[in-house]
Amino acid sequence: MKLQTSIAAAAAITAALTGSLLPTSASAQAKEQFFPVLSYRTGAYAPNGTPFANGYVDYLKLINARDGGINGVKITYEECETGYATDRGVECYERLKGKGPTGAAVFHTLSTGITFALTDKSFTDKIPIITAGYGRADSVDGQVFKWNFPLGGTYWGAADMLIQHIGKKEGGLDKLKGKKIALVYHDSPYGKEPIALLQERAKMHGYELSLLPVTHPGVEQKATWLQVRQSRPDYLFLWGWGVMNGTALKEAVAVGYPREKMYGVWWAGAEPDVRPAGDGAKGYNALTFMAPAGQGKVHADVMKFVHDKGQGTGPKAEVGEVLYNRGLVAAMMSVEGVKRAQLKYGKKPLKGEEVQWGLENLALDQKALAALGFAGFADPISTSCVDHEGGSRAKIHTWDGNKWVVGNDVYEADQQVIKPMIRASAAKYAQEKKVTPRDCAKELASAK
Amino acid sequence: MAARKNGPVIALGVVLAAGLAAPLLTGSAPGFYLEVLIGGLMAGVLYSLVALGFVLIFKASGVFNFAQGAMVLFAALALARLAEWLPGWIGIPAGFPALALAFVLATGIMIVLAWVVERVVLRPLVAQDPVALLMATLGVTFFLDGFGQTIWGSDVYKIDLGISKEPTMILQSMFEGGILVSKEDLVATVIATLLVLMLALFFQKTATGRALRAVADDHQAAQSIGIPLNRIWVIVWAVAGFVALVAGMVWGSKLGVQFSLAQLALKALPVVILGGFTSIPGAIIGGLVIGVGEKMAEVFLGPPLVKMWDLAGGGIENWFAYVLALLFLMVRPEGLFGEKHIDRV
Amino acid sequence: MRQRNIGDVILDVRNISLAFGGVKALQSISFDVREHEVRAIIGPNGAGKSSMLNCINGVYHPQEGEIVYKGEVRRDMDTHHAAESGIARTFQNLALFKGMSVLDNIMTGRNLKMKTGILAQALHFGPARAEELREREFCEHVIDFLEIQPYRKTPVGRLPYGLQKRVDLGRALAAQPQVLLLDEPMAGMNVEEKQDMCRFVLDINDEFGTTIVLIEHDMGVVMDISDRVVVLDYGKKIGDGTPDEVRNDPEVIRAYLGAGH
Amino acid sequence: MFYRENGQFKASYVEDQQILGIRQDRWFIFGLIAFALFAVPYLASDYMFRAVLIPFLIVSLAAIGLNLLVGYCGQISLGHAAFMGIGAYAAYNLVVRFPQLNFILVLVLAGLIAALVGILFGLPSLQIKGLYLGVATLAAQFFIDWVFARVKWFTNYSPSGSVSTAPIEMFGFKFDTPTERYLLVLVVVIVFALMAKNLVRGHIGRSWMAMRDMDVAAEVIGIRPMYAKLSAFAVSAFYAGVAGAMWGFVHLGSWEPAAFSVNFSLNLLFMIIIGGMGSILGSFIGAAFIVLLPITLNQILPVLGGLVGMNFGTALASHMEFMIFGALIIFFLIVEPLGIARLWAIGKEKLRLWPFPH
Repeated sequence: MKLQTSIAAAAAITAALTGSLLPTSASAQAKEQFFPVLSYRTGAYAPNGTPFANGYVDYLKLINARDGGINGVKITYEECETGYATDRGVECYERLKGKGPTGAAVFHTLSTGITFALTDKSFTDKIPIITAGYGRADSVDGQVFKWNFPLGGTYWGAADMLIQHIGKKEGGLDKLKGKKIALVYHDSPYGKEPIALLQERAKMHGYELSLLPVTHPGVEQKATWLQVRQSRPDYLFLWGWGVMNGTALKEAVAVGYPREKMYGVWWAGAEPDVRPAGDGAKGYNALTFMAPAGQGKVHADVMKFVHDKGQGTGPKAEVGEVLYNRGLVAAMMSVEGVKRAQLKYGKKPLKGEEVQWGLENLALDQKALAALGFAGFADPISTSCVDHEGGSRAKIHTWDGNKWVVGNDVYEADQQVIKPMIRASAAKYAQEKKVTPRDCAKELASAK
Repeated sequence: MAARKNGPVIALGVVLAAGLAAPLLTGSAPGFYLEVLIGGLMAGVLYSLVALGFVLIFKASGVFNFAQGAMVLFAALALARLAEWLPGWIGIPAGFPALALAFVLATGIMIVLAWVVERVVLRPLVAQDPVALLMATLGVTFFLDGFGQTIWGSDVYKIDLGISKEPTMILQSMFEGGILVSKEDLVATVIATLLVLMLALFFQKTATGRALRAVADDHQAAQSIGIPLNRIWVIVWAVAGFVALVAGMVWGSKLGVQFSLAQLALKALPVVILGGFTSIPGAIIGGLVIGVGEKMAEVFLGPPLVKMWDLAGGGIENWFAYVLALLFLMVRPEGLFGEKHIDRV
Repeated sequence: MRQRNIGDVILDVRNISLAFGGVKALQSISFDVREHEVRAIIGPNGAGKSSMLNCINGVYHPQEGEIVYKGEVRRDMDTHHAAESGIARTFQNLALFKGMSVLDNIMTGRNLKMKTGILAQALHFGPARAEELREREFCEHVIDFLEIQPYRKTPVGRLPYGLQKRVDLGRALAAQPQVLLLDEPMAGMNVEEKQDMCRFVLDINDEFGTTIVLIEHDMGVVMDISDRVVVLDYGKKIGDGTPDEVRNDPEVIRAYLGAGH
Repeated sequence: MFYRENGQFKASYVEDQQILGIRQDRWFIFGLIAFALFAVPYLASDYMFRAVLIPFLIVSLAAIGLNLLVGYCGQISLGHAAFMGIGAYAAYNLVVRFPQLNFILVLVLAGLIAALVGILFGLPSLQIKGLYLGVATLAAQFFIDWVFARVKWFTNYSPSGSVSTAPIEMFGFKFDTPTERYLLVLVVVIVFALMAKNLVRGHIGRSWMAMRDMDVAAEVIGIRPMYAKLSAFAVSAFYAGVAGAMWGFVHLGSWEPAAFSVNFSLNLLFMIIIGGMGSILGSFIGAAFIVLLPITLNQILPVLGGLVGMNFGTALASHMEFMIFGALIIFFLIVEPLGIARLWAIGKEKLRLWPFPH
């Protein structure tokens, strides 16, 4: 008995050791660009993580199936399950960054916590990190954060737009004076990011901001909503993720807080968030940046080249859903980054360092997007050494009980407010981490 | 012994009572105060449901079953998914009939689970020290979490008991704005009460129930009744499984069935500490105390704390229950209703 | 009867009463113990013998009475003070440290004598190292004395009962006690083992001059080795004196006949 | 055949008290350490360092700490990750507020601060035992989590509540490549592991084990329960604190309170169960097991799945990971409650006598 077990144990351990050695053996085929995929299909955030990952992977498959890769460079990819946990994310990053002939092209962390951890490593590893619509707001400053690309929006931008929206409803930002705004947020770096800006704005417009954190995973919110019922804020911003959103809406119903006055960030504005609440979610609003729900040319292609060939990653039904589309757009950004870089470095597998240049010189206008089949699903993006965000615009959409209805007004983050904050925060980071900022002017000059 | 210990207990009680009364005295709207109280009680009912499972198993087998939470998740998943699939399989009308059948099947599944646990885990570990058994149930927890999601899926699933989610107002006449009560919570309370009554009957009236009580007292006695110990364990784990199913149903219908259900079970620990490991009424009262206590603390104690020390938000309910339990342990280790045990040389 | 210089009273127990809830375990028991003597406490089961020892070294705290030890009068003992001032004991139902080796069990007996701090021990150098060696040497003497050299490194759990009893004794001896309380040292032993144990007890008494208070059922043994005997019955003292006196005490005889002897 | 102690006579107690009584063992361990120090830096890949070796070493240190408390002193703790958190945040604040401090000194101070908190939360152990104490330590876990999430001072008012550390510098030397960091951690861990071993074979260790095995008897021979238990909590928390500081600075680089959650605490517990209660070696084995198992499973399972022609998504893989994990815990509790270290010992005994049955 004992002997058997010792053998079993030994076997298990050796297996473990060999296993952990696997990733060191990188495949050495030429003409392949490796895309790492950090995803979470399990745990409390699986309902949101899964459709995003499916969209991301489907697009990569599409590029191979339809265009035969990026200018002939085949795409390879590998998924790694982070479970939204930072330490797991770091392990995945370390595992995947070296794969493929040229190493990982670009990472989407899909978690603000993981973003924070990887940002530190990016300086030595020289692999860009795209955090499309999440991540750390101050990483817009490309002079300090050379490797971060919060493309298309940050949480400071998001919060800013929400304030603008309700300001508009009230008939002018000055009308916000004395109004009560509550922020119900996921108690993590993700949820805490917007606070800085909301407080800044509060100083400007004199509204009263109350902070209501919800602990991971966010299924226990009774007390939070009792407080909401007590203070009856004029507006409520929801900064949740995963099950937290659905629960929040249910509790809102339970305490009779009007959904019309609830505004979610773009990560609290997808189908999985409203469905659990059923009819209760009717009237609930959320930001939606470049990719609302719906079908377009790219979806048709996905159907034609991926799903109809039985290559679909997820169920057909989810193609066109909000988070799925976000996945598509995210993948598109990675691919376009590589494309752009290929113009400079040639049509071959590229290093992360080279992709960084591509991402820093993205110029996707409406025409280009339309050509890619993303007309109406993505906003123009043009990045630069100084600005790694490349434009931050969004709309508000409202859940009518069975679909998202997108409003007409387009909002744009007010850089007057945000830029100084970004500079300050980035400077603090640079000083803390002893990073010497780049001099963009000089780099441009030398490039010419 | 007892005499020396009652002093602090009373003191603690007084402090809690004072804390309970404080908001009213400091002039919060009585209507809202009542709402918080009710809200706390409702949350407490849910805690009690899980705590019940703990107590049942601890009473009969002396095992501190960490897996109770995982069992709740597993049962809820089974119920939700079966209710979803059955119509497709055997063409039984969706909605209540499917749900009812699913409930029966899920019960069966929990019984099988109990049997497996007894066979695979408990029997080999019989007469190990309690900590080892606790670890074993931790193992069971992990296994169930993985297994459950593998066969039932890891998305959010609905259990629709067909209760409207819209709140109702009562006592409008007495308080302005009235007092808001959620029908769901009321139903949950009713179900919990029924369950407790069922258990009470089971333990008082049936032979098996009496046998279980005997085991709780001492194992030889149980032997003499003529029911083999390990069958008793299967039974008690099955009962606990059933309790988990009910808890899962109530919770699932409220919050949606999802992985994170398992986490709420941690809340049941302070409950059983408070109520005493071996007392069913203790589990219920403990649950209510914790529920009310933490909601009160969060709503009325949180904001002032945040102001005082400029904290980044409240959220003291995360630890309140545990610290309360800890204080209680220091003054009365055996809990409110638990039997006290003095170890001799 | 061996001739030794019995000193004057070292331990004096005065009308000790102890009760658990309603149960009266001891009712105003008084007796004294002289230096260097072998004092036996006998009585049928449940007579309160072990409770008596537990009071003497502070495991139990009697409700009434006082304990005079080395001239110091105390309401009751506490275990640490007892150990520090030279009272050691063995246990009726072996209370060895199951997870530790014979050597370590005996070394724990020296813990009181070992003073070096955590850091010094962690680094295991200088004073800590020297101390460890010094005490180890002492314990080796105990081990030789009890003739258990071969089992030094064996986990006590694996030893036969008789040997475990010796280790238990060794642990107590390692503390170099002035008063040694033995709780049924020969319970459950066969004749040879009992003879060995008797020899050890007497040797300890002779060589180290240790005062010994022992509880024993085996009348033969008690009468052979003890200088004076206390007889307890249902928590009351019914006899006290030399073996011969006790042997002929009618009360004692009745108690024992009553107890079915 | 070659594993024999014949002809290795112990002439003095000094020799007899050596940590590794048998020469072959000594060679083996010295060889291992030499290998780790001089060979591994040239053999291992970036991934091995950053994702496997460094976390493994740091976690081993934490496991040793927990083992001192649970395995040696018999006091259960379900909240040990919180003490790691204390260490991590203590180190962070020390570095932020006194940038000139030497990193090793920071580690030690962080450990000491954790030790103080450990003593505080160890106080209940004087009153309550076993599961009850477990709950008390859980209270510590949740309370400490909350404090770091809420009290802005601890995170130096970082808006996101997540702290990120400055690069590690000592004597003007920068530890930034994985290899350098690995060596740093390795040395620290070896030193502390050795100290732990010394402690448990000294009288303080014996007093802990005495409390564990038979507390009444321990008291009777003059061991103060309060001193024994609290010292165990202090030392244990110290180790956790040092480990936590390294986890934050060397492994993560930046973290939020969730990095030291209750799940981490439970994992530490599993490590010492699987590795071996009351065994320093066991702590290492257990740590290796828990660190490597998930990584290995979710890399190997898809491969295996491919072999049998079924598609193993990452989701299924990590579900399987949960199941196998749980199953293994039960397996070890049933088959060998003393963990792999015990199996190792048994194996050695067999080997010593081989080819004779006993």
